[in-house]
Amino acid sequence: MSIAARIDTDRFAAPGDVLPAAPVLRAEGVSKQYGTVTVLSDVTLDILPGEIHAVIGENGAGKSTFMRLLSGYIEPTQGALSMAGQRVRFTRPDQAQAAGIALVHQEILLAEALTVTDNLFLGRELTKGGMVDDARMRRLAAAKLAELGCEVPATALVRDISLADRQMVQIARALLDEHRVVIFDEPTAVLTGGEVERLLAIIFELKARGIAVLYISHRLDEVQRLADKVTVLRDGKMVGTYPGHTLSQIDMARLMVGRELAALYPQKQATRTNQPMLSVLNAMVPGFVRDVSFSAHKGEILGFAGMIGAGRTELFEGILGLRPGTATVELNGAPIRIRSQREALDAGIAYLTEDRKGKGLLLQERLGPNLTLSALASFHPGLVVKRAREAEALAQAVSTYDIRLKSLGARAGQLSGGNQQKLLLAKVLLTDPSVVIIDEPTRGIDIANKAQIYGFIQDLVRQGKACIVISSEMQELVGICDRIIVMREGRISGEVSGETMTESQIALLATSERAHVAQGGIK
Amino acid sequence: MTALTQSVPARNERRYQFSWADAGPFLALAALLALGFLVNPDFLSATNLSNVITRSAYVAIIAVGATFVISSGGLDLSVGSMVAFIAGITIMFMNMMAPSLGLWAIPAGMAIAVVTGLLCGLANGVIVTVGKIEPFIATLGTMGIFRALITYMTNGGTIPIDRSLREAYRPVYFGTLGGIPIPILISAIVAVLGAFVLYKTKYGRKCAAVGANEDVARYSGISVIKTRTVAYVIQGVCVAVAAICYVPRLGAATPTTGQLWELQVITAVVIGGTALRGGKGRIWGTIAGAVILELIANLMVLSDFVSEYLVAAVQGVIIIIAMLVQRFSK
Amino acid sequence: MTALTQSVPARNERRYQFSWADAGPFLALAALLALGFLVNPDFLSATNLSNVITRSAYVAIIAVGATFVISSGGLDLSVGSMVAFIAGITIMFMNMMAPSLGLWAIPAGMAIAVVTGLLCGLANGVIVTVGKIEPFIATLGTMGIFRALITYMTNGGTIPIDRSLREAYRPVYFGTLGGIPIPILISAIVAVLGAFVLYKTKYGRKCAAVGANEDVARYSGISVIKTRTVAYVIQGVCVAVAAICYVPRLGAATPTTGQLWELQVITAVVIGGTALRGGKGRIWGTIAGAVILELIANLMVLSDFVSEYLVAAVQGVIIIIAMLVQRFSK
Amino acid sequence: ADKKVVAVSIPAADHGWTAGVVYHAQAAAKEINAAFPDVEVVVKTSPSAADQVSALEDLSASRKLDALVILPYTSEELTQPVKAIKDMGTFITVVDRGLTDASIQDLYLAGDNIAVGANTAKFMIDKLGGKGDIVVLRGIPTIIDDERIKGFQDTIKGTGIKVLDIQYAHWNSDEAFKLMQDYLAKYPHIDAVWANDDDMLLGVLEAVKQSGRTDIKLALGGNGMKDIVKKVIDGDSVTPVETPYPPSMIKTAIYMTVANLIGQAPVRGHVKLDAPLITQANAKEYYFPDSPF
Ligand SMILES: Nc1ncnc2c1ncn2[C@@H]1O[C@H](COP(=O)(O)OP(=O)(O)OP(=O)(O)O)[C@@H](O)[C@H]1O
Ligand SMILES: Nc1ncnc2c1ncn2[C@@H]1O[C@H](COP(=O)(O)OP(=O)(O)OP(=O)(O)O)[C@@H](O)[C@H]1O
Ligand SMILES: [Mg+2]
Ligand SMILES: [Mg+2]
Repeated sequence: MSIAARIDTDRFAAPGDVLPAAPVLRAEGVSKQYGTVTVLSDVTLDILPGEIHAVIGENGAGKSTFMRLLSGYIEPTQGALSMAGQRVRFTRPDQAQAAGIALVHQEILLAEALTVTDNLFLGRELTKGGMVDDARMRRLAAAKLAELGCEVPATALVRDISLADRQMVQIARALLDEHRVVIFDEPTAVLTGGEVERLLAIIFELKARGIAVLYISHRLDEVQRLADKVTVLRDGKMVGTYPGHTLSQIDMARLMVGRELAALYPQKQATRTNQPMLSVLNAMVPGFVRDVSFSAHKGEILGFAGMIGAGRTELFEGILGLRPGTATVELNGAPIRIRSQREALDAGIAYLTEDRKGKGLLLQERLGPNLTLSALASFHPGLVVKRAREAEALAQAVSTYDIRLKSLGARAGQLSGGNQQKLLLAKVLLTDPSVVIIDEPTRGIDIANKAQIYGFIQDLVRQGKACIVISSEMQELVGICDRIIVMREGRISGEVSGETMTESQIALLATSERAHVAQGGIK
Repeated sequence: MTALTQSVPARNERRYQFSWADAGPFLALAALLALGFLVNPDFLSATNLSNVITRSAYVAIIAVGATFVISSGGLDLSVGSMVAFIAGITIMFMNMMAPSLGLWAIPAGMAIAVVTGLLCGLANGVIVTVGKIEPFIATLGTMGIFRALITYMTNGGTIPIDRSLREAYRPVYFGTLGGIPIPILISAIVAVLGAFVLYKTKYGRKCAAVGANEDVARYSGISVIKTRTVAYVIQGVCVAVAAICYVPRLGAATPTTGQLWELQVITAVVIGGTALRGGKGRIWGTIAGAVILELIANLMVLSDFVSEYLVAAVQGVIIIIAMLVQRFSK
Repeated sequence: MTALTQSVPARNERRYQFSWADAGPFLALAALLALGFLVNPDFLSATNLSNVITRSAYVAIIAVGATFVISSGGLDLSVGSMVAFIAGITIMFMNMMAPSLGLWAIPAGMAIAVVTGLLCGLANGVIVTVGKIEPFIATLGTMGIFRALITYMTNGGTIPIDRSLREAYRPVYFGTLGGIPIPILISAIVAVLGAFVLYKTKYGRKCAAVGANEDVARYSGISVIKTRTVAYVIQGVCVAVAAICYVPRLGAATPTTGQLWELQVITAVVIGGTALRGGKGRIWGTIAGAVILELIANLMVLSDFVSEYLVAAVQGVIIIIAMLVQRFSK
Repeated sequence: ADKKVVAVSIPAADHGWTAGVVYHAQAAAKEINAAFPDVEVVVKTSPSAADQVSALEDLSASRKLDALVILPYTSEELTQPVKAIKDMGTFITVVDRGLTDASIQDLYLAGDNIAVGANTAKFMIDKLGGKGDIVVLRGIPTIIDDERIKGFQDTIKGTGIKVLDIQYAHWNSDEAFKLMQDYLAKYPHIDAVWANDDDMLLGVLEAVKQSGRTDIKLALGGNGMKDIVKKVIDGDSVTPVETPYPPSMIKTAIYMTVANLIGQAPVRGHVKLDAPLITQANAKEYYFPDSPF
């Protein structure tokens, strides 16, 4: 690809053109440095009441850093914030909250050992006569969650609920109080259809009430639907602020990346064979999955679709020995027993988790050890860890997967979300598996990198591997898969391929009982 | 963006209602009582049970405080020495005041005990939170300090309570109210108060939050330093209350008073179902844990199976089995 | 892709080189040596230093094992009693074999010590990992068990080593090789091996991963159970090595042998910069920590300022100060 | 010239009796340092056998010792280290527990733990008329405890005295209190109790008092704690006698050593302190109200 500087910014209004008088929040020339590394430099932004302001940029562009600056989690090294013309300085997030700024984090920040209600009201419990009023808090929590369409019980422990539900709890937490500015940092990355729609509706409602909304997303269609203004960041610097509705998705992508983009989905390749590679019979995962059988073929990209809670993650965790479950598994026709992830990896089946922070990477550890953790046995034959080889592999992975980082000595937790995902992909592929199962491959990944990842997946099947993709983005599945299995309430409700592989057909299978019956004809 | 407009029904409601983890310690307690009865029917006699529960009162009272410290993500190894130190200070003060105040020296001494406990707890809390020292090490340090201070105060011997106060003070351990031994009443009051604070007040929530995830707590505007320090102060006050009940029992403080109680206290808390890594504390489980420990020791004496040399081994085995039962009853 | 070529200069390599956190324990050590010299110039005499470092060898050797256990996210309170138990078994075995094997009873006993240590460690490991019991409680239980077993074996008294073996075995503690006392050599070898395993081998990686985040380890195909159990086994073997050096020093095992060493060991590990919550171990810091503890005790004996009763208090204060210095030197 | 250095190595004050030892050792050091300008007495306490060995190394590494007075934790463990000091030409005084190699000690001054047990047993046999059910509380598993129990058990062998139960209470009054409560719950009839140390006896007496039981005719201890000696003086019927094991023996030993050192009198050999019964008649001799013990 060429580095093209051909972005016709002149089509758009110059930044700062359309400013009415009273921004509710203003950042002026803010920068953030970590040691010698500059993550954000000289960003100036006005946020008006009743305005939805989207901030977009590639992975690692500095969006989350900027949002954390605005809401008091970190302090700028230069520049200043003001609210309604008054200089403000936040040294702690609760000060920003008191001033009316709430942030929904990109990563989940909840206390897992506590209940949903406890988390919602943490630090601002309601009391009655000196006692915490649990009943009332539970009621309010349940009401707020219902409003967001989240059906998780208010008394559940956060540790027991799914990632998506946790995200909804975070959103509910931010919306519980009346705020003047609400910042959403990739709120929809772990959500699917229903929740996304409801969230967008709620954002419009906030706007109608005169609340300012800052919105970050890699899903440019959402940005397009929502944003009054779009600010683009690239490499920590402002590219500009543009009126939202005039930008097409392609324009946004170009501004973010700074060059022309190829098509999002690659041309489908005819690598699929009829030779089953991984066959699973009668998979059972107590409480989640009943009686699921399927097989993935050599050279095939097999999709797994379904709504949140359909049990896709649990299915594969059960098959791979990561949670209790039973299944008869055959690899290349030979029966194998998998009781742990180790045995799965040794057999050549790799699983890439959807929860990269909790289960994927050691956030406090450097990149090299993270990269080789799954592949210790094959990567370091013998007893000793070979650091030189590891460094080499890291350099290789950084260039192959285009992992953006400021230093090779960084810790995994310092990478931006998207780059963590790429590191995780590199880590799993280092084991050289023949079957690759990727759970939510592009969660939180920017549009350019998505295309890259689709490319990587295609490379895998071209090498004769089988690839299973679990995704909550139906578009993505339709875009890259040869065949898609749809799950609903722990069972397979149907399968689509070729002609029938449309989003509406998948949606039908994923939601409706009748579709299950009707789908016999499709097969 | 594709829209799926329907969300899955919440089918997991029932999971959150009855928890074996909560019931675990009480089941273990019941099992132990049954076992005890089989071994020696006297075990369930009113006198024996009342003795044992009264004895467990100290550890129970201290363990209520420890439940706060542990659920806030801390640990306190100094409680045993702190009992001795506070008992020493209290007795010295009472003895000093007895000539002028007469029996009023007793309540005055109790007040001094509470103040001392509060200050000791504060010291622990500040070293751990402001000094940012691993609680294990910080309180190991203060454990040595308190122990040395009581040794110094007693010249290595005993500080007995003044004879003039002894009889008046005795009922605090040996007395009963409505047939119930006073230490049991006091520990019940401490437990109810503890449960109230931990479960019903804002502070209790903060405590659990700080223990569950410091970052989340900080981001929620909770002062980790303040919350955890207060937990240590509560611990200190509980230790003081235990010391107040303790003094009349033998009427003296010695350098061996309270030795190794810290281990018993922590064991009681953990047997009670509170996780050592912090998060949520279980006051009632803690109380059950304290009684369980004392019952095991009692059972060792009442049964004739075990060589005197092996008592500690059997106790160790029973504790491990109790924990296993609790784990696998889930 | 755009940013790639310019964004990855390997310019941060130097970060690996110096870290205040790593240097902390060594700075504390240096400060203590200077302080000691001021208090009593004899402190830095070759004999004194060699004595002190030799003495710190046991705790250092055990603490190397503890560094594995702690960095894998565990804890072992049983090491002190385990020393006594292993020393007891070893002496009994040597005494039994002495008539038939002569001096060969000594190496045979050493082999038995190592096997016993391995099994004790395995027991701890299995209870903690397979039994899923909080390490604090599990090893508190086995601590009682080992202590009771040695009491039983000695009938509450002492097991002295056979006179015929005594002189031949003595050099293992009192001998020197090239001027360096043998225990120092042994602990150096243990430390080098430990550092090699923890920093350079795959197992070391796994250990750190399991301690840092169990889930990530599990999802990366690492067996949490196996890794943590092996850490306890390493701990057991280290305890055995320490027991082997210990026996010739005092020539006997008693029920009080090794009492409270567990606390010293954990303190050494933590002073050395290893976090108790697991993730990363620092072997060399641990060694420095063990020496620091022994130096503090030595300083107490050499200085005449402190009342006998207050020695423990001053030690506690110095440990807390050492931790503070380490914290705030960052 | 140089001061003569006398090092005193004793256990740390971890219960009543050792506290008494520390008290008397310090008193002796203070008196001697004041009285003899050319003698320096240095007292060091150690909390365990291993620490005591360390302390010996430290004391001898930093200066030349003219004499060492030591109350060893255990015989076996301290024999070699004391020998090493002897080999440097130091005068060795051993108190209480002899070393396994008797040739090391120049002066040996000891109480008699076997006699403590035996004398108590004799009194009990007499008083109970040769038969009865008793319970025993023992201390921390060490030599001292072992010897006392052995002396006791050997003496009652063949009589009608039956030991119902024997358990450790770690020379700790709290543990003794609990253990006695449990004994009382377990045995409906107990004629006598023996706690082999007075700290424990205090706990025993409280438990008996609380139970209100009258079957316990005797509750005896040992060591000569002032509170118990006071009871004997006052003619207590349950505790009419006491067995001394005076911690002041350390003071005697220090004085004898210093006397030897400054040439007043050459003192060598063995001095064995007896463990006579303290009765109301002679109790005043054993009563030191100012001692911590
Ligand atoms: N504590 C830190 N120390 C050093 N560098 C950091 C730190 N935190 C973040 N960075 C770096 O700052 C850059 C911007 O990160 P940020 O999380 O703001 O990106 P982002 O735009 O939100 O990306 P994504 O879309 O992937 O979430 C990244 O290169 C990241 O590695
Ligand atoms: N530990 C748990 N205890 C109780 N319920 C749980 C637990 N983990 C998950 N659940 C519930 O199980 C259901 C299935 O989980 P999950 O959302 O991971 O399925 P999925 O099909 O993989 O969906 P997705 O991958 O889109 O998130 C959800 O309703 C979730 O709330
Ligand atoms: Mg981000
Ligand atoms: Mg999932």
